[in-house]
Amino acid sequence: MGEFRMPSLGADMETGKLVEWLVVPGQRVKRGDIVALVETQKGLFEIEVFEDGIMGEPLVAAGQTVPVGTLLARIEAGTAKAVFTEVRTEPTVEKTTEPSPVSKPQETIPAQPTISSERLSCSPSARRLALELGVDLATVQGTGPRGAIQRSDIEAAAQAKTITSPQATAAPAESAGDTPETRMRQAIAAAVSRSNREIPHYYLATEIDLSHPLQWLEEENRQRSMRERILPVVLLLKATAKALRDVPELNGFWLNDRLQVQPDIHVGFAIALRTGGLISPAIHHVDRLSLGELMQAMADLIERTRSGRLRGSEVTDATVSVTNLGDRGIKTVFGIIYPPQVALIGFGKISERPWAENGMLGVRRCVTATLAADHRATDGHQGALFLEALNRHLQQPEAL
Amino acid sequence: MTEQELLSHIFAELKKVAPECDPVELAPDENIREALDIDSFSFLRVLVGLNERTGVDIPESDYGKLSTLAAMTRYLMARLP
Amino acid sequence: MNGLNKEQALRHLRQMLLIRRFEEKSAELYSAMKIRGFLHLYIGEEAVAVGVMAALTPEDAVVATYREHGQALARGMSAASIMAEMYGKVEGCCRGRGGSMHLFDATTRFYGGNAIVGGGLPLAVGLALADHMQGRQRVTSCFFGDGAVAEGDFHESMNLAALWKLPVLFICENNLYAMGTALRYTEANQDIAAKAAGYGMAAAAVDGMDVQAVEAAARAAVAHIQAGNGPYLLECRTYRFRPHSMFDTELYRTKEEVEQWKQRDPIELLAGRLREAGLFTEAERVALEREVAAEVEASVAFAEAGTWEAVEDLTRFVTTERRA
Amino acid sequence: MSATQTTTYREAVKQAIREAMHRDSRVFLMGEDVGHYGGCYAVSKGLLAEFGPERIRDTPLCESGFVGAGIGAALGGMRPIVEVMTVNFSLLALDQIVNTAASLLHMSGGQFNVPLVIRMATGAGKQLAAQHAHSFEGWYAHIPGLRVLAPATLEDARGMLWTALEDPDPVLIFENNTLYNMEGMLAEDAGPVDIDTARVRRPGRDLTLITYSASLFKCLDAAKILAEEGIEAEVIDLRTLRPLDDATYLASIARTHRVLIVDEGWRSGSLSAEISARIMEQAFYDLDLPVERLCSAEVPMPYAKHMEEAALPQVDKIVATVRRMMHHG
Repeated sequence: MGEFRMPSLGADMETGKLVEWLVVPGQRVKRGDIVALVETQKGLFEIEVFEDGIMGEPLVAAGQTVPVGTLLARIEAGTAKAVFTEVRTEPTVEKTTEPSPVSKPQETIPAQPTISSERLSCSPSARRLALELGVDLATVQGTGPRGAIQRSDIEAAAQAKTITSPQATAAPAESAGDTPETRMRQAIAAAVSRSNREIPHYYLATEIDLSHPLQWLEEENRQRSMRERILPVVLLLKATAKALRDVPELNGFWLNDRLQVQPDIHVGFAIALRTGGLISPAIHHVDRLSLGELMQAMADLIERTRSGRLRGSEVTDATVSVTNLGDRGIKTVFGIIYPPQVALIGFGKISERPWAENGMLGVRRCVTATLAADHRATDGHQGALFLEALNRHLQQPEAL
Repeated sequence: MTEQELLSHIFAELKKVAPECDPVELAPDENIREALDIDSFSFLRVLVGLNERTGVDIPESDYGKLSTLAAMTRYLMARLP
Repeated sequence: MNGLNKEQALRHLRQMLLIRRFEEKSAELYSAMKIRGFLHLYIGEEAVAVGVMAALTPEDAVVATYREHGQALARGMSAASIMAEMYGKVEGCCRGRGGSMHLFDATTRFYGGNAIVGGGLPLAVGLALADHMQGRQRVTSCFFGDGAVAEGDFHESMNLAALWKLPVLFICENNLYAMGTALRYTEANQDIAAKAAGYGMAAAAVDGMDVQAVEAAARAAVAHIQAGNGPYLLECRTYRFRPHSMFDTELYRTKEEVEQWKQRDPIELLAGRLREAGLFTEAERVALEREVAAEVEASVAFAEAGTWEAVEDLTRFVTTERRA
Repeated sequence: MSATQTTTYREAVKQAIREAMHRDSRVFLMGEDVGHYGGCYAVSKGLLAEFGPERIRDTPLCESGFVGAGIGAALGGMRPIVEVMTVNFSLLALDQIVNTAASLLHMSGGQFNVPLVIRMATGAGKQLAAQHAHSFEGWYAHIPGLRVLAPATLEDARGMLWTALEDPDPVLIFENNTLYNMEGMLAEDAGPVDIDTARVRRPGRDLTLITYSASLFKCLDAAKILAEEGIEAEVIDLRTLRPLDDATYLASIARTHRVLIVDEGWRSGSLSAEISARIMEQAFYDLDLPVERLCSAEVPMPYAKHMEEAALPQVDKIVATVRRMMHHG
């Protein structure tokens, strides 16, 4: 067993602040890997390990300043299984974390979901639910405290399974060797196939002049600190929610051969995962959030989605979906509705375009908004009313 | 703060939003967002993180001036408190 | 003592003898492990319970201590139900839930069997308060030892009863020892009857070995109470011939002292008095002993034949069953 | 719907006493300063004039004596309401409550039940420090033979007393002293309520808050704040601390899968510990998170206001704990 200690990087270095852990307990490391960032009076250093093994639990939390030579973590020579028991114990260092003047206190890195064939960390309720829904726990990634599998994880896994099941005979059986990415791809494939097969889509598109709202936003952002600034997509999302209030038929589910309009507006926002695939977690009650709150909610959601810490309600609650591909330079989105929802709103890139108005030609910043809607639930007329309302709300950004 | 120190701050922030990438391999004039596939939310997070690490306030209208490593370093070095 | 009523005196003698023989048998059964828990014997103090009970009517109430076999028998509870209780049998007066220290009987208004020293006194005050508020002419008698006099409950209860002029007859059985500590080591003022004055309460001290004296004093006290004068403290100076409980080596008193008190055995005192008056023959004594022995043996047979309560009933009698 | 009127918790308790005194001549109120003084918390103010000194009975300062007398009076056929000024003082009567009132029925083999009601003020929040402000109701809830009630609402303050008086066994009613001034609407014909069941005071799907007495209102306030963040907390008012109505909170946990117990008592060996254990025993497979508890800090109650506030469960602590649980950060 090796020991990873606060290194002495110079004769005059007495202490170092552990700014950030770059590895998680249970992770395999090899000689020369960078495992932590340490700040000294000379600046920030990347710290490497000098042996191969498996990272033990952190004995010093990010944010703590400790003397040179302090044991920061053990490096186990054994198998991951042996370490797993150890990382399951609660780190006791959290309480002593002191705020750093340079960087905000880092969260103690939670042990990432570690899957062990010996003992899964799984809540009792999730364990029972998995049994009821026929979900194999070994295939589920936990998002709970210390990587524990929770009900939401089982629900998400079961949903993917349900979507797959109608074509279970045709689809290749899930093999144990599949990566989570493969399984997600399979789930997405099943969902969109079903959507395309069952939902008679109709599409409407419109160009919206964003000059005024963006001007207003720039003015607004000037008064906000960097952390509080709002991105244009937040305006689009809030306006969408308000327009859905005007045309509620697009906010609902097609179930049992009828439209069930939902009273609350929970917008599923498509988030691409860096490892591939996407998740559309719900932002709850978008119509009731202020722009600032919505910005915070989205930032929080994106971060948690990418770190795999979504809540169950967020995975299952969306009543309508929004896809924004503007970041990638796309002009127009033609979306696939996520069943049982009945509409998907797409936004492309915001760009300067020639714009004719009152017989004059000018250059305006525009976005193409599209609506993909389920023809069983609504007709083009309602869809058109929705896009009109969307434009109207965007032109009154101060009221958003 | 030396340029090297600033760079390590930038790398740390980029690694937070793109953990699977190695920002050290970025060319100085490569478009960061395109090279690392960073969306507007994540990019804003990088800028906020750099603001907190360096104390440099970056107005929204300047966001476009930080699109490459070289531009970013230049912009921040010039404004370090 | 003049005016000796033979019938009444023989009844006292029989009761005292029953208590004596019953408890002797209990000690034997305790050693044979038929009876367990704590067993506190009353032997030597029989005249107190018998004398006081003679002054009470069936409507009156009795509150006693953990040394209460004497009061229970004198009050008229059956020896069989008490023995069965000490055996832990369901036929016992409390279904085997109480044991030696907790004898209760609703039909004779016998309210325990209270094994917290002093704990029975407030209870007696409350029983008397209920009578007072409901306009009933009843007396609540409350037995306690000299040890209880040091407890706060003694003073609180004396004060409450006197303050509200409640019909309580407080009977202190002063046997000179609070368990194993002599009164002179526990009380600043060892004249217990005198303590009543502090509460403006009437009191008397009486020879607790003389059943006739106790009865006379108790009758006077009850008359005082029934006349609406409020409570009364009767100190009965007595002595326990046996150890405090079965597991007591009696380091705190001398054999000589015990022998001295045994010279004044309440049973022999009354029997001798009857013999001297020509009212009691040796043949009668033998007959009486035989009768009492038969009753004790019957109680043992009853207890032996008794049944154990079903364990399924364990949690009964924690709350009243007629609710819900 | 019947007509309602504005009233206070204090007035609701008083009206409950009045009604009981009128309905049953065996009922009387006894305790320190209940008569001429009008009650330490003014609950019995005016009752002496209405019912006289026999039935509104001032006692000397002798908790063991008058609680024991209450037991005796109950045995003697009365229906006493004994008021103990605060729960801390009830410790002077602990012997009578535990060794006699709670035990008599059992040790007499079912012969002598004790139909006694003991009311007492409990809880902190008025800077009454370490000998007047503790929450010992959880202790009493440990004792077989007692029924322990904690009315939080006006309906319960008004309605629990009569039902308690009809109970053949001893009932302890704990009135949190911070509630006496609480004002609200109460039906004019409000009457007896059950003393067996817990109530869902606010429905919610995400998490169950189990609480009682004054902490109920802190939980309801917290739930309101959490709702604005999209977290719907279900709030359970235990009402009866012994015997516990397990079914109500277990049903809630079966829906929410998460639970936080808020208890003004100390944590170690507490009522909250008992409830947590019961959840483990009976609802383990419903849980999606470990059961959490928010209790008073383990110090005798300090006098200084900021310290007292820090010692008690508060709305912000409840909100923060729930947030942490929901976001498992």
